[in-house]
Amino acid sequence: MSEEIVSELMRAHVYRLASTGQRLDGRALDEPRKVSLERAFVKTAEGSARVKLGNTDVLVGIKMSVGEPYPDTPNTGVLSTSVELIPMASPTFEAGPPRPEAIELARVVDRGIRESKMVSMEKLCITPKEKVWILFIDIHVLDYDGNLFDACSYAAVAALASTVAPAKSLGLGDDFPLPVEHWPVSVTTAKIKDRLLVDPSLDEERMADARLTVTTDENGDIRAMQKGLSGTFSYDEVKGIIETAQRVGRRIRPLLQSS
Amino acid sequence: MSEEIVSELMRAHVYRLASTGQRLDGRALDEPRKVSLERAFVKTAEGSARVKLGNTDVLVGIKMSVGEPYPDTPNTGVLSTSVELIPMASPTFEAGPPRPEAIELARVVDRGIRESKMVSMEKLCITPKEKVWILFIDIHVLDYDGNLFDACSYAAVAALASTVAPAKSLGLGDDFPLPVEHWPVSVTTAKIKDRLLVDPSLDEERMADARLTVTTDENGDIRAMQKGLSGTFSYDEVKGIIETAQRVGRRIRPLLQSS
Amino acid sequence: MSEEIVSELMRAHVYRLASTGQRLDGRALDEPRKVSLERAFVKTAEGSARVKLGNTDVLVGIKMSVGEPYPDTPNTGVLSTSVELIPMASPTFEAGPPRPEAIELARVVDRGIRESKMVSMEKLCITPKEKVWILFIDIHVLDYDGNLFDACSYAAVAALASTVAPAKSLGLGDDFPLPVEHWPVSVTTAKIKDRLLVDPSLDEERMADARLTVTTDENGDIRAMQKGLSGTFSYDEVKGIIETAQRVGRRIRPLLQSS
Amino acid sequence: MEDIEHFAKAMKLIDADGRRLDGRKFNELRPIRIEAGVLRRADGSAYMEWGGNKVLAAVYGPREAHPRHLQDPARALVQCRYNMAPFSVTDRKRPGPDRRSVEISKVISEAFSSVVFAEQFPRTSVDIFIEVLQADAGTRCAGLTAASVALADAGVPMRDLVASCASGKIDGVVCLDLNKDEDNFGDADCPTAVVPRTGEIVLLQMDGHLTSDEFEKAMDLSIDAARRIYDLQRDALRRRYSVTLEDILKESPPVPSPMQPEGRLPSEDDFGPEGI
Amino acid sequence: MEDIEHFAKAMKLIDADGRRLDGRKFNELRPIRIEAGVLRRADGSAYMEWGGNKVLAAVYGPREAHPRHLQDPARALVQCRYNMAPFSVTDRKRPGPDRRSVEISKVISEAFSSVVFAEQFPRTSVDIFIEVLQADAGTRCAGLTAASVALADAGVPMRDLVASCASGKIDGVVCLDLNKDEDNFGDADCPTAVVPRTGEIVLLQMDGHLTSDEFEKAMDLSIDAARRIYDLQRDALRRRYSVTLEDILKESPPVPSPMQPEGRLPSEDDFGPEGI
Amino acid sequence: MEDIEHFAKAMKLIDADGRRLDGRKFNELRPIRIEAGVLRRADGSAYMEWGGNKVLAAVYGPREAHPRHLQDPARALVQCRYNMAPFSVTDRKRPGPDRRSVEISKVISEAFSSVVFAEQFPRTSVDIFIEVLQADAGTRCAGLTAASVALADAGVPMRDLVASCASGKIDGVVCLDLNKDEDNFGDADCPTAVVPRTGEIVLLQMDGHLTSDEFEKAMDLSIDAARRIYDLQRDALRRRYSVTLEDILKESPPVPSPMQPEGRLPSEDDFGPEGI
Repeated sequence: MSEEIVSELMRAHVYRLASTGQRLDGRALDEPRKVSLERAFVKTAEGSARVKLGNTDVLVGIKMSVGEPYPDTPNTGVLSTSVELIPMASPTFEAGPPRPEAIELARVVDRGIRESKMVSMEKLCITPKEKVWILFIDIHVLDYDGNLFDACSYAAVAALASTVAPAKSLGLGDDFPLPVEHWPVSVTTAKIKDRLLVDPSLDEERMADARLTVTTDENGDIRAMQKGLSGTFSYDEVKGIIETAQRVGRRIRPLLQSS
Repeated sequence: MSEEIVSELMRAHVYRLASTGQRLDGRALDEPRKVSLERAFVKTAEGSARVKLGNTDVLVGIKMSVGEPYPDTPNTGVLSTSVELIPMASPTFEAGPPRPEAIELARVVDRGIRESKMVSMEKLCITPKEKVWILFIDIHVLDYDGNLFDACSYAAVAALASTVAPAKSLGLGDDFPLPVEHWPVSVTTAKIKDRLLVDPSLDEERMADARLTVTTDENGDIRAMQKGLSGTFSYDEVKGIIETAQRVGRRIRPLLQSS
Repeated sequence: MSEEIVSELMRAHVYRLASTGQRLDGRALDEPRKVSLERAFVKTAEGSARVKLGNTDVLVGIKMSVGEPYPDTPNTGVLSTSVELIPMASPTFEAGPPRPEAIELARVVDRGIRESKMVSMEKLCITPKEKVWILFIDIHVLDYDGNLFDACSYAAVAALASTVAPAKSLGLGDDFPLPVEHWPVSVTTAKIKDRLLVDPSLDEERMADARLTVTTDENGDIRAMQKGLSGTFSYDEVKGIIETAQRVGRRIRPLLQSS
Repeated sequence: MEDIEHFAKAMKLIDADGRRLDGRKFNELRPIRIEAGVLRRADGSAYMEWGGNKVLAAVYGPREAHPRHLQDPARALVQCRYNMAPFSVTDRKRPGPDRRSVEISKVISEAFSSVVFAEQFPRTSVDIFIEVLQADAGTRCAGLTAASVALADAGVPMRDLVASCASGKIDGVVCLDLNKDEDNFGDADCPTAVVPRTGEIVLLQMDGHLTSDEFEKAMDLSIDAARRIYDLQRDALRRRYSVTLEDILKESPPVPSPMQPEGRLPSEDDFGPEGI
Repeated sequence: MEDIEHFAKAMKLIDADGRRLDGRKFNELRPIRIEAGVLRRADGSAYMEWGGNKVLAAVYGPREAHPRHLQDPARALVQCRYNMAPFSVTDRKRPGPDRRSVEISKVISEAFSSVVFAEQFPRTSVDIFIEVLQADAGTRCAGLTAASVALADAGVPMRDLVASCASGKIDGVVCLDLNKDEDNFGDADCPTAVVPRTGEIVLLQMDGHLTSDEFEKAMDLSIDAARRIYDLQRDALRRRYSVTLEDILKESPPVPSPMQPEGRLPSEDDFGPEGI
Repeated sequence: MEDIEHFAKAMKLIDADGRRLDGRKFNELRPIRIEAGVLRRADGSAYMEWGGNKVLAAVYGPREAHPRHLQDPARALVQCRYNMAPFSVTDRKRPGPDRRSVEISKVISEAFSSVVFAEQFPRTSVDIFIEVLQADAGTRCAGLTAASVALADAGVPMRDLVASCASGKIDGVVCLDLNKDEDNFGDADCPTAVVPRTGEIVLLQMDGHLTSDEFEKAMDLSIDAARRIYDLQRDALRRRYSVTLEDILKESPPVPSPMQPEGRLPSEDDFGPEGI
């Protein structure tokens, strides 16, 4: 995504603003953009959610099917997360197999959900070693205005929370909602020179030196982290970012939980 | 296939000719090129036919195997049609995975056969939900001189009509010829400005504005249609093209039926 | 591998040397480079060997699993040989799917082992038609200084000879060493103008006109041959190369057999 | 209909009163809603709901065509990519193009090539992206119709909008705009796209079984429907730009012209009474 | 023979009289028919039947090499693509190159690189396409032999034609030109291609089990056969151009020289008594 | 830990004395051995054994970046390709990149981008290749650590070496440098890479479950370990160049400067007492 050159002047401007606690769109440095959420957007999916984080627009659909478990986890369902950065969403996205950016994004979203044990995958075992539920989280980015990590994570969490397993049509008893046990919230902070900005917009993201995504659960515990970009963080910066992620996460979690 | 530029002069010449009912190779506007047909060309295939439509040269081989039906059609055999536009056939064809031209061609030929119910796929069910015959129609274009839609369709129809299912070697009873019930014939018309030419040669195809392929059965009923290229047709033109396709189809059908 | 241009001067120099029986690195024309061999380099593999042939450095790992036999060989195990020419090993190697050079290399190494019946594949049948051992020979080229054919073959043979089938962990009885019955040795000769050089170094390989790889067994019988490059051989040259391959093979075989 | 055989012909698709399963008459369209200008990054966009279909279309360009060797020195390339989201169908579709979507992308590209003034923009490409978010038969017609609005929203010079609708045959009756069950268990389907003002046919496909008479009935239905859809397309564009005007009057600092008004998440309430 | 193990060694491939399953003697070729100039679009072409093999070869070039970064400023690239039609073998082969065909393409490309005067055509490529339509062992030899005729038909300057034939060992006897059963159940196979006039070996592969003496017997058989095949190649070219001459005399308006005579569908009757 | 669920939580990873399965204390590293300059063709290289991990790293460049359109006119591209050999894991891994290795390649590329003086070499690429030959958890840390030595061996100008180590939590205890069983059955893993002299964090990932306090304990362990590993890296480079010096004194004809000293096959005996 480095194909667009951002002028140094713009970068200096954003940095000067940030040095006085301000941002281009008027937000505070630790203030995420407005999250709007529409559940059950797609009737053909077992669960779905469309999330707008500012102007970033993401649609997640959950499909479920029945298949074999992995040999080393015979008693647990299977979770598979994919991202398509379709060229509709940005002039910098290209059709074709997923590029490293999309793969990293899918894996970071997946880790937040998997490691927080949001969905009890053990309860998605039908017959040990033979039949388990397979959960496909398909992330479709529709409009890209920065910080896909958080937007995709929110949409995935909300979609999973609205998912009903189609057991009846498969002769597996009554339909049931996914067994949701934890509520991971991803919060991404960008660093421009020595300033830290939560939920970077596209303009901010383009000029960022480093990025840190922290996923915390309802206890404030850390479930996943991912640093990105070529800049560095000090240990103190990381500690501060984690605190911010816990604080912001607490504010966003109820939005995802409401149904 | 637009990589070869055809001069506007040539286009004007062909158009002037067509305006007086003439064509470069002396045919009438609604006259297809000579069809020659050689059945059972390939002994390793369950059925095969080599068709020359003018200088366009196409070889189709039919292979049969046994496999599972699709879940939503548990009582019917499976039909799979592929086209390889091998670089032998034209300087404009390249090796590699099928490009949109080849995919469209395969799908249009497939639709003509599938929708006309030429082969009774229900009779190719061995055990419902478990075992059915799988029919592979592999289209190999050897020499490309225009109008692959019709040439490939004729070769596929003739090859299917000559196919004998290898039941005995698979322990499934006696070998039997495919249950052929209908005889689709594809007729393609090209439009140059306001003139319509049946079975365009390569030279005509290169300068055509629009293309319409109409597949009719032995009753003259329409079984498949496909418009191509960036030009347009009027409704009246479409009606006329269908009538021509029915008339030309009646002349070509006996050629494909003879064995 | 022709992307590096070798000056004609260098070629003339090597040819003049060869005309007096000499080589750049002081070897005789029919003298291979020093072979050093380290077995069981990789503990995660069922067998492995790292071979240095001069500065060419190759690591082969053998993995075994259980699967279905091919339908036409229901009583024999399956052998699968792959080469990765990883970009670590040479500035001329690129990441991506195997290119023709890597495919030829894998197939020639495979043929030497397969056709010599080094490993009795019949003894790797567990249940006819159902379960057989599958042997994966994975060749990892670490440092490329010429003559991969022989280096890879030596490493593959040594790795197979050190392989122990993990039968116990799969509930298939006691672990056992692979049933090794023959000892193929590959010897490659390069031709520069009218001179023949055994085991060409990279510098020699780059300027060679033709190449002939001959794999012989412990009786001196020929098990596989492969000519390469665009030059030609006379019949007498081929006979001479075979004799050399038998002689050199006899000297190298004990190295591969020692454990 | 391709790839699916009719295994349940017993299913009755039209009742004694000539009503279809969803209560429509033979010549009735499913409810249609179109909204223009719904995405921020794209140069133009449109969202469409058509029966159970939910489709987004976006347009970028004219922009420099990549890779360069594809550039046409005489005209713009008009390139469509039709794509189905994995969750848009009952059985999850693997991401990426399959043969069906490659064909549909091709015929839609060709359909727009005849209406875009491509000669005005040599060496460029006009890239049309259609995403099917929820599918219920007729997605190519919905995608094409939405893409036409997106092209207009992007300001791409065109002779006219293109409007598209399929007709088909179910239980032996020629009907307009088949839904998914009708398509799966029906006898024929014939997607058509026209330039409504001139009647030019820019897309035409058909599979199934139609006599010449039935084909003409189907075409008559489709062409008539296209005219109604054309009105909905123009309404959507009119609404889009009037809303923008109101916004400009409401907000004090005028939005600079090259900037897009903010995209909005379409919700049920956004759609006016133009749905049929 | 690769990928196939000998599971039915009991099968007897040579009878008491030294006759093979198809009645041939150890040094006998299968029937061979070659026809030059069978395709219209290609610059040169040839069709070959060799026992149960049916093979087409076509040549394009010398033409500008694509992509450009592959161009060699000093010489033409000689590039062969060997391909098997999906229906050319008993079990359908998936379309596209597999590892075997990639290797064969490589060794055939190298074989022709030594005979084409590549230095005369820098930055170009000579593209050779071999399509196996029906396979019965020995397809690479048949393809190479046909491609050699196609190169001559295309007018590509060469030192000489290349002729190719395999020998092998069945039931312990060295034999010429194995057919499919002999290849599957035999002990060795050794495909060879030579420049018949100079005896230069341009392709040599071998798998199986041969003593040095057996190898020399096999090579002697192959080299001798290559000379006979060379005659058939030249016959085909002679026939091709004499037929053209007759055609010119028959037709009144002379065919302009750069134009290809019309390709014909080879039929059984087209092949003269040169079949062995 | 991803892709693997904890199906055997009963497994006890730390005994009553606070010893781990392999006898280590919570803050103890596995044995580490590093050797610089082990490959001949690469511009720089290093071999590393770290517990049961065996990793090779090689560096080429700065060299012209290919393909050209990827060149950055302002700086060198720093590109890492992390790859696991098929036999490096218990269940054979299919050759070629999978999603995990693509992600690891990306984060390692980014980690080195901050320390290489990329501005000095516009339009070039510095290509880092990491091959995991035998895997035992922590391969990305081992690969990164080895690659850092390989970069120095290649003479690529850098601000400093990068050192890397993971910490995690097993049986509720924060521990340094998890091995494979600990990673599979543990509660969290947190790979970290730092510039030891400045404490800058260049790579940071985490999965599992850590409170803020536990995270800080883990980071403290990792940062402390990175300093020890940094010493081993410098030892390896010192040894590499002193060995070269001795070699030069031993051999009479001086080795010309652009030539690499001969790479050696690392054997157990090559590694000195610097292993921990």
